[in-house]
Amino acid sequence: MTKITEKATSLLSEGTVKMIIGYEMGTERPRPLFCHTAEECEKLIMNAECKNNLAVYLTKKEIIGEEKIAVIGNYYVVKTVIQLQRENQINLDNLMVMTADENGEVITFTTIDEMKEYTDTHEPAPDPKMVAALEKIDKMSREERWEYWKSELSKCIRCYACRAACPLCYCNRCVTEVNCPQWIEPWAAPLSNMEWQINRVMHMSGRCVGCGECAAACPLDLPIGLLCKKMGMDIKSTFGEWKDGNVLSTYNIGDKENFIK
Amino acid sequence: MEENNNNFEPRIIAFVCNWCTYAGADLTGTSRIKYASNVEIVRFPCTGRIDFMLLLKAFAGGSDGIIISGCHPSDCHYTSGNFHARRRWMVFRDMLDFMGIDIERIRWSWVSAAEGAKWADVVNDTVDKIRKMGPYTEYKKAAMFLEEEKICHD
Amino acid sequence: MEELIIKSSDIKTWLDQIIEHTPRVIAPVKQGEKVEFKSIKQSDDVDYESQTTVSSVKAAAFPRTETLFAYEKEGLNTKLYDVAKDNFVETVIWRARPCDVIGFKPLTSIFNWDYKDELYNRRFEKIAIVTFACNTADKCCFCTSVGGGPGNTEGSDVMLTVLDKENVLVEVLTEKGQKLVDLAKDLFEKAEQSIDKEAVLAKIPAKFTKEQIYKNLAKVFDNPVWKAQSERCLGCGACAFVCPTCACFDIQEDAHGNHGRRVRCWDSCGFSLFTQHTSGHNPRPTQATRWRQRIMHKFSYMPDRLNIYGCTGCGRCSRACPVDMNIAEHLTSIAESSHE
Amino acid sequence: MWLQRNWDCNVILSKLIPYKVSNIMSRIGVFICHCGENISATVDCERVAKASSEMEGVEFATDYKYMCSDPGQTLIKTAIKEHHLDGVVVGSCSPRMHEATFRRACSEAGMNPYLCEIANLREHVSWVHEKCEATTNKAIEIVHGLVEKVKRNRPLDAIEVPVTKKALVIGGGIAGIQASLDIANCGQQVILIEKGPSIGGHMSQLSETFPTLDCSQCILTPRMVEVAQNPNITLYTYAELEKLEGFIGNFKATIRLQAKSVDDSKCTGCGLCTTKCPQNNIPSEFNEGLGTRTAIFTPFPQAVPNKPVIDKEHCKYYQKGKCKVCQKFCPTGAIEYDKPDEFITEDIGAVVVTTGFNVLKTEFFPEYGYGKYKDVINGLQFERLASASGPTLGEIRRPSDGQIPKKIVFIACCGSRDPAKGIPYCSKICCMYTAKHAMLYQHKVHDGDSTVFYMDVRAGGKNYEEFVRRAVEEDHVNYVRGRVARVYEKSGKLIVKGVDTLMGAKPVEIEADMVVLATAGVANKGAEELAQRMHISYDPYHFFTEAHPKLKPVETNTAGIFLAGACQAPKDIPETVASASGAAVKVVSLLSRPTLIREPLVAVVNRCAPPLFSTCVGCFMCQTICPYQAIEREEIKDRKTGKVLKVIARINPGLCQGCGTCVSFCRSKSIDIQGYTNEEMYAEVTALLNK
Repeated sequence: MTKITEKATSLLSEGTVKMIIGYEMGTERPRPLFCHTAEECEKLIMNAECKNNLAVYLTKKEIIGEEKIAVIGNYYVVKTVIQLQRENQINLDNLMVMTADENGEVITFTTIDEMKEYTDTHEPAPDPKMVAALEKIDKMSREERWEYWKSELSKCIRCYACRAACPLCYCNRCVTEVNCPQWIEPWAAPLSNMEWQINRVMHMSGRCVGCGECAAACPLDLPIGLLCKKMGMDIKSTFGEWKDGNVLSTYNIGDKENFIK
Repeated sequence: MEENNNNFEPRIIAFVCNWCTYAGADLTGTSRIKYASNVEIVRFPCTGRIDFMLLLKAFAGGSDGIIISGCHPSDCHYTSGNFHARRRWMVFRDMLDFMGIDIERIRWSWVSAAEGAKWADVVNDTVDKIRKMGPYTEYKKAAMFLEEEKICHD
Repeated sequence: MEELIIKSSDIKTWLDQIIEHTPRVIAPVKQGEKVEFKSIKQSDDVDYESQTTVSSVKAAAFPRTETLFAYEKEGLNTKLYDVAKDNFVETVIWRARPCDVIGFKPLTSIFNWDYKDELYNRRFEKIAIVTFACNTADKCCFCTSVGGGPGNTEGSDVMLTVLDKENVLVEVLTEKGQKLVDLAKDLFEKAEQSIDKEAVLAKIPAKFTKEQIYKNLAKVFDNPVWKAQSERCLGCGACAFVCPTCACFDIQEDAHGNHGRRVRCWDSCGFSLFTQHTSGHNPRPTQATRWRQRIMHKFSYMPDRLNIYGCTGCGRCSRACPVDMNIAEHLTSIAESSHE
Repeated sequence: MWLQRNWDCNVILSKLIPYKVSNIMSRIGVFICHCGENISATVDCERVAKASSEMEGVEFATDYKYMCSDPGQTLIKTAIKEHHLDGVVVGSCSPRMHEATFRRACSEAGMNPYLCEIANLREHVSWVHEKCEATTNKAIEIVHGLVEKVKRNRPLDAIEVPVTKKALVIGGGIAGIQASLDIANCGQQVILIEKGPSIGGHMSQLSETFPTLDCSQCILTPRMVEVAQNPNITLYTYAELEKLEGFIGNFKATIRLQAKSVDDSKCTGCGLCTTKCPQNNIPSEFNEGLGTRTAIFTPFPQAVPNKPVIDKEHCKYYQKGKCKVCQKFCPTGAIEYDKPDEFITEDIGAVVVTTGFNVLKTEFFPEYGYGKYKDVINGLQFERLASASGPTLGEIRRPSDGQIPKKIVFIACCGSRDPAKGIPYCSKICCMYTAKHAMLYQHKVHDGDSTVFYMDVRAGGKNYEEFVRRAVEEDHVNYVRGRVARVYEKSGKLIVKGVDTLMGAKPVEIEADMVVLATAGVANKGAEELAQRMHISYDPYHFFTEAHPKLKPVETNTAGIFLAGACQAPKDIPETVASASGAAVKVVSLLSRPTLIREPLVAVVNRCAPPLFSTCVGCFMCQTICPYQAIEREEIKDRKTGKVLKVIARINPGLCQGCGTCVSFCRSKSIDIQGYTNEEMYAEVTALLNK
């Protein structure tokens, strides 16, 4: 019995929590698992391939119910919980947050500060593929960038998997669903696809935890993760480290304004 | 509809706040300072109210350039609307630039209620610049997608 | 109709001919990691490696976004424009899979059920399909469980089966197919009488039968199985949008001052907004009910109303799902269940 | 044609359908004003009216020479009634000019005033462009944009807010006293709170006042008594504002009543305790450290209320636990040591902030030896020396040895107008009080010799310049234009080294007996925290900022909070009193209304049917964006069980000023702002581009 299973089994059988959200092995790769009984905990795993950001379920009332639950997630789940708590979306009294280290030892967090300390000290290295892709785009001329994004995003079928997989896209009504006025045309078309991504990224600015689930969820493998990544880098270089998670609702009198003439 | 580049007259939408730039543009009028007529002004209560999507809608609708102007820093009628707007534009500009949308076509400015002459300069400058850049067709073209329907997924 | 043999080395020449004589040829094209149907201009663009594309080929007849009509105001009068249906072009779909092609059957049924959808029909009648039988299959494939198979010719105009490194079996199934073959007659020769293509096809054991599912679904409408299965579902539309038989659409207005058009675009029953009423009431309030709708629609309502099943076993939804909602796995559990 | 080419549509279904939308959807009236010739000289107004009449939804369009004239307004009113208009666009001068006029006209014709929009065809078109077709086209496009906007405008009702008829005045200096009396004399209730044990402020410390040289206390103390006796004024001394919540007309103030250790109701103010207190060597704040006081004390004899308090920091009992001498001697048993601070909350309709200023203290001027040499003092200390109630009973004597200084130097602009010291502004009052000090000195020390070092003499004010001239000409004060570089002590004398710039920067050295520094007026300590507590803005020097430096000099950006006196910037007494009366009028006019009527141009969080209730998800990230703290949490509860179903944002319409920053920030577009809604602005922008 792995340590995760052990821990989960005891939590459930002792009645500490009603449900545990973790990972199990799926068809080709790990996928989310919801354990309601101790037996189901047998399937729990945790390894580097466990990518889904399980925090996406924490804002779904119909899934988590009213009672205490636990989540055994990866680094980004912990980081997302911090942000969700800032945004008043979760009740930490009813939520146990856990992760596991490379040896399978379960780490349980009891306070946000502990989570912050963990996320501050365990940040995964940036994906070299992504860095290379960004460098490639940086070298393009503006016209080339436009063509690149237009052709990439033209493929988008607007399935909104990027939105659904993002734990911070928890709005009851997404801006794409507003039709008075129709901010973003709801049909798949080059421009409306681009506008949708611009909106998505603007809404994530300063909040994004960088889990990359938007890109991973995309059935067409569109490079939308680059948009979030680039935005994150820009914000970091302009406003400093990810601290308060609300860059756009605060300001600094000394913000640079060299573009305002 | 085909624009002739030689005598191309850009269309520019100006998004301005009510208290500084709108009043500044009024002053341009009362001072009878002439400026290019290519610009049309939309009045907002504050620069903080200007939704970034409206800019994109202006481009999609056929605007070749955009002016955004409000109160100078610390002069905001609402204390901090322009500070929030400024920060929003910083992120937005970087995003647009990364996606290859031409941010050179967006002119950001602070024009106070006393700067009637500056308003005329801002408009004339922008019109000159956009006139040189030519019509912003690539964005408008992306808004037309029927050609895409003829093929399957590209 | 006729069984022919073509050398694999000649296939390119044939496709070149088809491209030359057809305004639009759609084929799988590799883009990055993924393969998608695209309109091609040269035969080299085709990808022959992949098992399937991410999206089905339904967009050829049912585009993700299409105009229904347009209008323009002149003074106080309004002009209405119809879509130029005569401009729909002859299309060849190249290297479709049997599970793609068979998807047009339920689609056609849906678009001709109570209303004959002219846009779909006019587009579909221009399409000829060259199918490649499957020599391999992946973990998500389950065509055999829903009445299809790796060599199923249903719906195809021509079916190609790679027999060995050199020879490819060509089954000419329709007149449209014959016309395509006629574009390069010299490349084909008559096949011997006894070619057993089954031998080279992928072996996909059936996990259940669609009839079993149909039978069991009648008993499980209020069963907790839906909640259990859908728990990890995120409610995106990926499964529906890549599905060869999903036909739900939304109708939208693209208004621009004095002119505009009405637009039809894909929609998905997985979205919570899909059934949301203006009053705020939603008859399918949870993801469980939406997931149930998806399965019920394909395996219960469609057989009831259209006498056809809404699943071809292509497994695209399972591959596209961000949280690995493997439909075959869920269907198997329904088939095996004895929810009395 | 264009559609055909771009959208691949080629069959015209029906050639032309006569289909006049305006009768079905909207009935907009467009009125184009010629403004005499101001507009019509460059814009073809007739063509604008004609083009407008063809716009979708426009029922009626016309042009007229002067729309704002009586017949012009009648034309609008008649058209509204005759054509049953449900929206009006007036193409005229700037809305800043006549929006109110035209909205009133519409309202008089029975239409909601907020269904009227102004197209600015004068300031933004005719006055800034040449006469040509493009100019008229621009006018048409602007009208079109507003027609599309006005179609989506919703009728709005002015917001009515109840008013609590009570004012809070913070600070009991002359500004607070004046404001309180003015408000109270208009029949409104006032709560006056003062941080110290007595009201009176800096003015009570002053000796004589410029330019009349009348005794400060003589004119002030009757006012102080008036405050104490006015039945409409509740005075709390030793009290501070702890918290201010709410909004105009409806504030809730929490006031901390610091324990005085003396029961006011029992104390008769006999003063016996102050004579018995063994701790009698505490530097007196009232005398700016030049005299002493006891631990139980009244700051000065005419204090209001004239009842002592115990300074706990210096009281032997509080510090060491032994003494209780005052309690022993108190004839009425008024001493109560164990009473804690008390908190009271008051409902308030308006607030006047009159927290005053201070002068820079010692450490700031090492070059002048302030703090090092006892005889280098500041202006306020000189006031105490010159005051009849002061430590020297009005005789000018050196703090060091009590000698009468024969040579005295006044240095103006100590800190003020000195960006290097961080104070670029002019403290305004120093020129006048320095002249007064020199004059007072000359009056009291007839054989004395006084010198004033100055940068400029700023004596703008009624009789001010004459006053300074008198000091120079009649009292022979020696004015030297130049800065002082150093002051140092040498054999019992203070050597003042400066230059006389009017004599070609000639070095000047004076052996003075005493040096008085006119140190800069600065904001009170704690001004910043107080401003934050009240959500009013302040400048880099922590002076509170007015809503408009000229036209709203006593208002703050937070409605219902007003400013008076030197908390805004250094001010002299007449100016302070004027601003206090000004603020009082603002308060009275606010409190005299039964309810407040506000423009309904405020932000609103949407509400919808359950189970959603609102599309707001309650992330509350908008809270930090609101400059007015107008965004509150609202709990939506189950009607039967009271269980909280959802927490959403609510915008307090009393606090919201309508900037709309939250509107464009809200990710789910759950906030909208009335009068500039998303739908309206979107329609206007897209309509400008789509003819």
